[in-house]
Amino acid sequence: MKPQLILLIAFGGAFLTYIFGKISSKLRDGAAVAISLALVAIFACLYGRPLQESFYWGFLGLNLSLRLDALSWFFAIAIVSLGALSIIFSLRYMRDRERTDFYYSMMLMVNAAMLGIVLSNDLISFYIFWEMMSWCTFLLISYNQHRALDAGMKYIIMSMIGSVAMLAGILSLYVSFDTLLIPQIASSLATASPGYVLFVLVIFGIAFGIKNAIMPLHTWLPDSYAEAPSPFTAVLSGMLTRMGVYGLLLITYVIGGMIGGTGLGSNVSKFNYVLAWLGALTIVVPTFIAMLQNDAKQLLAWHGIGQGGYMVLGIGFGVATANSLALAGGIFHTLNHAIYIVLLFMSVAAVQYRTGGVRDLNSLGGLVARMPVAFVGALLGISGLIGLPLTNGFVSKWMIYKALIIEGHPFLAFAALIGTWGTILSVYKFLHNMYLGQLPEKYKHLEKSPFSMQLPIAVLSSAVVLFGILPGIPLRVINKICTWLGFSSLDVTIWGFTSETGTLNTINLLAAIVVVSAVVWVLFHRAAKSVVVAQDDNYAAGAYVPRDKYHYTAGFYEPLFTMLRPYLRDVVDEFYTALAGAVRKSCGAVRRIYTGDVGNYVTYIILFLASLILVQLRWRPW
Amino acid sequence: MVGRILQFILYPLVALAIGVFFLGLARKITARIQWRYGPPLVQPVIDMIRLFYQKSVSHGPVFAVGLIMSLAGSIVVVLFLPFGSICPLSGSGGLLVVLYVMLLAPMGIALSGGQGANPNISIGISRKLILALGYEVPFLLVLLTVMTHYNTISIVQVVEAQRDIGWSIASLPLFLSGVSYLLILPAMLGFRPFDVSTAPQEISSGPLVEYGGKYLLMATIEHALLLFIDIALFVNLFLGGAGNPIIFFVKMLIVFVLVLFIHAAFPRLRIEQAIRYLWKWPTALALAGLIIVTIGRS
Amino acid sequence: MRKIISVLLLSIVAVGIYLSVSHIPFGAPKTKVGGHYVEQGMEETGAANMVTSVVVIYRGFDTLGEVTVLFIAAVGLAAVLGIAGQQGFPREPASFVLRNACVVIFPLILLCGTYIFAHGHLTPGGGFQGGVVIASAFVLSYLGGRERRISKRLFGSVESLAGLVFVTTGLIGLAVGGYFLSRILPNGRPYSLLSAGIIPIIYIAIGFKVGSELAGIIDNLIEETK
Amino acid sequence: MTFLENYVFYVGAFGLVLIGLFTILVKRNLIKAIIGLAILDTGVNLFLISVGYLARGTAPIYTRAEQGAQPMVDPVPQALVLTAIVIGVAVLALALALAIRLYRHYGTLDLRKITEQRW
Amino acid sequence: MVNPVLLIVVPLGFAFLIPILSLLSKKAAKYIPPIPLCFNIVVSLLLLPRALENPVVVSIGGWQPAFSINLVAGPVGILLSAVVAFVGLLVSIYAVDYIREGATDRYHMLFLLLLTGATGVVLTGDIFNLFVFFEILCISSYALVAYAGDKAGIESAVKYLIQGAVGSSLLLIGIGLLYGLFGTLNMADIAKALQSPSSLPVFVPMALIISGLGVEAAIFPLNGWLPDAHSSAPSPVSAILSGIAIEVGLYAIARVVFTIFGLSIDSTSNFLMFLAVLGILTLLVGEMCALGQNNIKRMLAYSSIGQMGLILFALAMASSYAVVGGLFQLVSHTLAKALLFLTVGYMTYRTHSLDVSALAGIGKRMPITSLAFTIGAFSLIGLPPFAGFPSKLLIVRAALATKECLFFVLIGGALLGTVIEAAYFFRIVQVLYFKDGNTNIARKQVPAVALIPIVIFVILIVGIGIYPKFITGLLSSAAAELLNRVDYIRNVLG
Repeated sequence: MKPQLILLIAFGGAFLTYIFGKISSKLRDGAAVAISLALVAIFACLYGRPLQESFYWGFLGLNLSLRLDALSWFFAIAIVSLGALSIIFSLRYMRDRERTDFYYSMMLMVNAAMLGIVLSNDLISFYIFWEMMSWCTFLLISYNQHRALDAGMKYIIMSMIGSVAMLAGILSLYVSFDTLLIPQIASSLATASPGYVLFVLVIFGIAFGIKNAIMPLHTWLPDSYAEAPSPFTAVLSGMLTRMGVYGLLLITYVIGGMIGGTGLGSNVSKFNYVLAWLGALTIVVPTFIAMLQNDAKQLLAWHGIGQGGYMVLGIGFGVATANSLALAGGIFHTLNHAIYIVLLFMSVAAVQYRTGGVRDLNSLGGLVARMPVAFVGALLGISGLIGLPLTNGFVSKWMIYKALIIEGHPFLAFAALIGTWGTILSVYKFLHNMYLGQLPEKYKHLEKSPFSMQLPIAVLSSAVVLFGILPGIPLRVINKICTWLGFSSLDVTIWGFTSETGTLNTINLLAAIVVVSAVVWVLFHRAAKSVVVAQDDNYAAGAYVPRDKYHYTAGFYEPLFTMLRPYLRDVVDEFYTALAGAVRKSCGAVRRIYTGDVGNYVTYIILFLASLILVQLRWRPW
Repeated sequence: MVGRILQFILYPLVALAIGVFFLGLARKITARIQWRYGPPLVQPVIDMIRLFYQKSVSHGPVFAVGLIMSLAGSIVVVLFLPFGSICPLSGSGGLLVVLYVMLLAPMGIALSGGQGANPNISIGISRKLILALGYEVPFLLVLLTVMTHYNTISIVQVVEAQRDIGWSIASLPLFLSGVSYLLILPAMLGFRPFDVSTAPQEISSGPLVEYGGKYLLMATIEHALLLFIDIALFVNLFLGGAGNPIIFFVKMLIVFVLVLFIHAAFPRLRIEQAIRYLWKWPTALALAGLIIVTIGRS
Repeated sequence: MRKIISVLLLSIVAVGIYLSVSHIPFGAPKTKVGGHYVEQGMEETGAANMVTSVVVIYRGFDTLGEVTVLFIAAVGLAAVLGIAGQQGFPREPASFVLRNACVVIFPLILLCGTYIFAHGHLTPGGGFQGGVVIASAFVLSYLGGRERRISKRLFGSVESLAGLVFVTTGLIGLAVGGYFLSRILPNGRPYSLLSAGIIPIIYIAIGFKVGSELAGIIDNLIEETK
Repeated sequence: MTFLENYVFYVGAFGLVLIGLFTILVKRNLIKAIIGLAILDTGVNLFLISVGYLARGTAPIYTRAEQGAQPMVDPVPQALVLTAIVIGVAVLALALALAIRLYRHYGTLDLRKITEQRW
Repeated sequence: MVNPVLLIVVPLGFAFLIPILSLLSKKAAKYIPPIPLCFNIVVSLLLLPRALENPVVVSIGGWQPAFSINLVAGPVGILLSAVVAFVGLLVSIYAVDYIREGATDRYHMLFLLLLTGATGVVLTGDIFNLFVFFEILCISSYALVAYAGDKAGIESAVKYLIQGAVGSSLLLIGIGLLYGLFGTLNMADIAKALQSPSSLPVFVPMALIISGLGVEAAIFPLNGWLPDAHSSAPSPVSAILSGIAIEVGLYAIARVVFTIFGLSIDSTSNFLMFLAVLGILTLLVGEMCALGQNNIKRMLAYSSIGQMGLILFALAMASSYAVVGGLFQLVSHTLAKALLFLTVGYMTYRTHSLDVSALAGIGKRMPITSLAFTIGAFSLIGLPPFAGFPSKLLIVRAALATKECLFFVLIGGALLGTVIEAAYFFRIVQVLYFKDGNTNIARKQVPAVALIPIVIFVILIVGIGIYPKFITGLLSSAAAELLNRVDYIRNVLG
């Protein structure tokens, strides 16, 4: 299987789907699912088989080449799996919407572009796929119209800023080293001056930081997540945003020579410390802002930013201190985050689908009775998000915390941990307001979510638990990635780690929890029977509770907000908005040059001529 | 092997016994401080047995699952804590795991309560979670101080280290942390002045309002275990743990009585007041400790 | 304000130009190309009027462009003014003397114009000059109160045909001599009317073209301002 | 004074050029601006002719009469000027036609008021 | 016998032929322009192999190079004339249906003459001849801008005309000065005689010529006419003006600067630096004006200013990479901008409004047109896999390769401009597809005749974007020719 063939399937599939869509919608759905599943199968078969190939005969004299190694396989399998699941999820979700052909082909296109990104072996094809991903994403975000348009604009402008920075960085590397093949750059960069290395790091840091929504560059994310069609939000949050992480890992690889060899260049280390601190900032602030949100997708979106912080923290810190545990934690968290955030967005989407697009937390409630599968998905999702033991999020967070503590950076650890508590508060609100509490009258007769939605939710739910119990499965691959990046190998077992300063054993934990739960359950079962009563038949201390609706869920954390609200403004976003306003205003001012009076225009011409002559006459600079 | 299994079975029971004893003790001592006679020490046990056989009302599966999750979580946490020399789950992740497993209890109660669909529960849970956020800030700082100071995440290793160099609380940074821990302990245990989330007169005991029979029983057990956990953690981290369970128990008792004095002496705080308090002095102390430790390390 | 700025800017430009122009000595022989034409032109082209030989032969391509520019102006003017077809329009008749004088003079001017462009290679003058003179005849006739308008069709065709003649002559040159506008006809005897190769042909074509175009332009403007 | 003697043509030519430019810059009436263009053109043409001038030269036309010692002036600028004149005419014709149309649309030829197309 | 002169003469002949033919049939005129343009494409392609080896130099009339006008059909000339013919062909096919009102035969004549002028400019080797062809180009565009006869068109044409006339007078003065100084009009001959461009007597004509040509090439302070003219003209004319006319002006500047005045990056004169700064200034001004513009054609016009700035910047860097990039950008801009104007032509025709907001929802009514617009816009922004990407890539790379701080700053400005450009183009794409708009507009596709050129443009943009090698070979020899002054002189003068 050649890598270019995979890309051909992926991109060709996208086009084909569009064409099929013109013929019949059934055919299109089938094709979309088949192609995405075929990609999953292909990558599953390719496990552990490294590939490398030049696939293009020279793009402006640059050889474009592809490769498949541990890192790219890891990301690729996640991309195709999540892509396939969200396509399956879309089958019902997108039915009866308009422009579905466009939607499906763009979904496949985005997946293909992401595959391209992780498979590319040189920076220029990386950039090409990166840009394709950006504009496809833009189109998909804008799909929902209305408010989505502003979200899309915000996304694309920031994304463009990132990509022009990246373009400058890439070409600067090319000019310096006369190659764009990543391995060759990696070997060349070891000899570069520290200042140049820092420049490269910063410029790529900006590009990937925007994509990964690191704190001062995050403002595009909440609106985009919230406004994009939900199955795409899943892809966007799960993998697309995390292409930033992939990028950071790529930089890590490129500077890997310095890590393994003579020790870290001080600039590299400093940069990564900054990155780690930014990651910590990214964990804390958005998590607290998330508590303020009343829109389910906005809330999750802010968590998307916050969780990105963990990855950046892990990777940045891991590189800064050459600590493979933190690095592996960061990488692992990427995968875990992808799984549970997709799960969460899907459960929101399932609710949206049945309630007709409602995602305002204050108007939902009690849906556990109507949509149990979605509830279980959401429950496991938030467990993963919090990092409750036996879910996947726990393991990766544990790795990062441990590395931070053992390396002696308790403040970073504190930021990460306090982020977790913020997470608990906000995701509980999410779960409670959506699935628990009282079921509003109008939702009394909702149907269960359809099978094509339950299936992805079930798959992802089991993945959350599976990786929580047996973290060794992905960790082996991640360990391979770490060694490929030039880090020392970890002592990974199927159930966790062993180490001097603290071991993790998920099997013990599992055993303990299962046994204990069983005991408790038996105890519970042996006790006197209980009577199931109607939900609203409850004790209100004599107060009158209106039967039809009482949304006591509105303003869930009001006491906290009255304290915190002044501090939880998104200052950065306000700043950017002001900046955009200023740019707009100055553009308007510049336009006034064109006064419409031809006399002025002729004056400009003569002025130009006269100033040319005058300058040459007076200073003779030319 | 048999010993280990015995540990697994007996230790939680012991912990439960201590917890229940503390519950009774709390009511007794509080009453005495307030010039009342108070219920007998075994009153909680009697209540629990009664609850076991009492009929109850359920609001759906999650109502039960949440509680089971909560209780199981608490028991597992107990297994992580060294009790004297007993520590069944010593090598399974250390303090970091404890931190997270401790989350199961409030999460479970919250889940179960959420299913209850009673406004009082919602208000109670909201307060409980906010309060948790309040005390977690100093609590995390304290734990981080300890872990950084001893450069380990294993509680057993912390205890062992103290055996060599003396109690943690004797050294300056950890003294600050210890004091901070003590200051937030009532909040962690849900004792007055931090019992606004379960205020019986105001919101009908908040999350517990819909519980009856076995549900209330489990909530009670969970609370009892919480008493054990939080105090045992303090003893382990700051008072050098103990070589044998008896001494350990004595240490716990002393700490608990200290907490009770605070409990009995202060009126209930509003939630904002509570948070403001928690984020002021305990946090400042814990932060100071952490800074000192970090500086000392580097 | 505007005036002051203009004066300021223009004086800078003036200074600049002065500095450049002062390196171009006035009235001194300096142009190698021009010198070459003056010395060799007679032999090479067979035309007595060097300007003509430069205009038509050496820089014939410019002339083609020039003719095109005029053509564009005529077409563009019509397009801009949006004149669809011709229609007669009543005019106040001129006085008897004026009208009849025009009738008499009109053919004479035409003849003069024809003379000028036909002798372009021998005497001062040429296609453009002759064409303008011809156009002036039409102006005169309009001024003289002529009611009839020129035929747009006819004039348009003349324009086109004349242009085509120029192009075709050049292309024949290309086919025969290998160069566009190469001398396909012999130079002939100097100073005679039928000499100087293709110059007379082209100049006649230009004469017709310029005459008809300018007449057309004037006609259009008259119609527009009526 | 020698400059003026030597360069009087240039001075005149560029004088016209500058006057033309000044007119375009300053005058607000479209017709005046077009007049400015015409003056500008004239100036440029005059300059081109002056470039080709040869002291005491004659027209570059051979005649059957014997050529004296008089040199001929450069024929090239004359050819250029011929072209330039025609181009100038074309531009002027078009400009006037446009002015007519513009007046119909706006009812004015004041360039300050004809600023609908701007920004 | 394939001769470059045919490229100019044949379209001219056909233009002259149109009045006669339209006597026979009123409809004949609109089918005429494609014929000579097809012919031109064929001739260009036939000339290409020879031109790649050595520029084809032919003289008019068969005289020595310096003594007559000669055409130099080097790779640049052939490339540009092919582009002119090709784009002209597609636009003329488009115009068959689009131009319905008024005296259509005049439109087609003027159109053909405009292209002739453009071809002449790129092929000629004589500076006065360049002026003449420039005038052909300009005067026919004045007339074409005013063709529709509406208020906006006439007003713009008047302004365009006045500025253009001033510009060409300046150009003519410059040419006169050069003739006075060097006694010749042949570019190679002047170049041979010219030593240093920075001495004032030579600098002044250069300033004059650059100012004069700059008006046509829309360099920043000289481009007051452009937004008006390009937005008011009929759409096919806008396409040609934006896609060809200003590019040709820029080519002329490059030719003058590189060949005649011999500026190069290593010469003592750093006038090129100034041009580079000017380019970026043009770019930023153009893009900034386009942002927040509500008239879509005006927005496209401002975007053309921006793109011209980028090309000027690239050319002014004068390294071979940079010039390749500049020429590439020129080609891709031509394709994309022509495409955009063509698509916008029918969109605005259907909506009866030039307002961006009026285009809302047109993606549903005219799907193919909207898709084509989107692709054109993406190409202009420089997104892969469209033609604008490799060109932008080359330019950025060339700028970074200079290793000069000034160019780093400038390319930063250029990239900033790209972001602004992205902002407004993406906004339009959103309006097209994702805004609910007027449902009264008929769901009617563009007529097939007009769709053909649109589709061909799209195919080319994507094709070149994916396989830039298609033209890079030609571009690099074109760049070499443009930069190598000595070879040029030798080739022309023998």
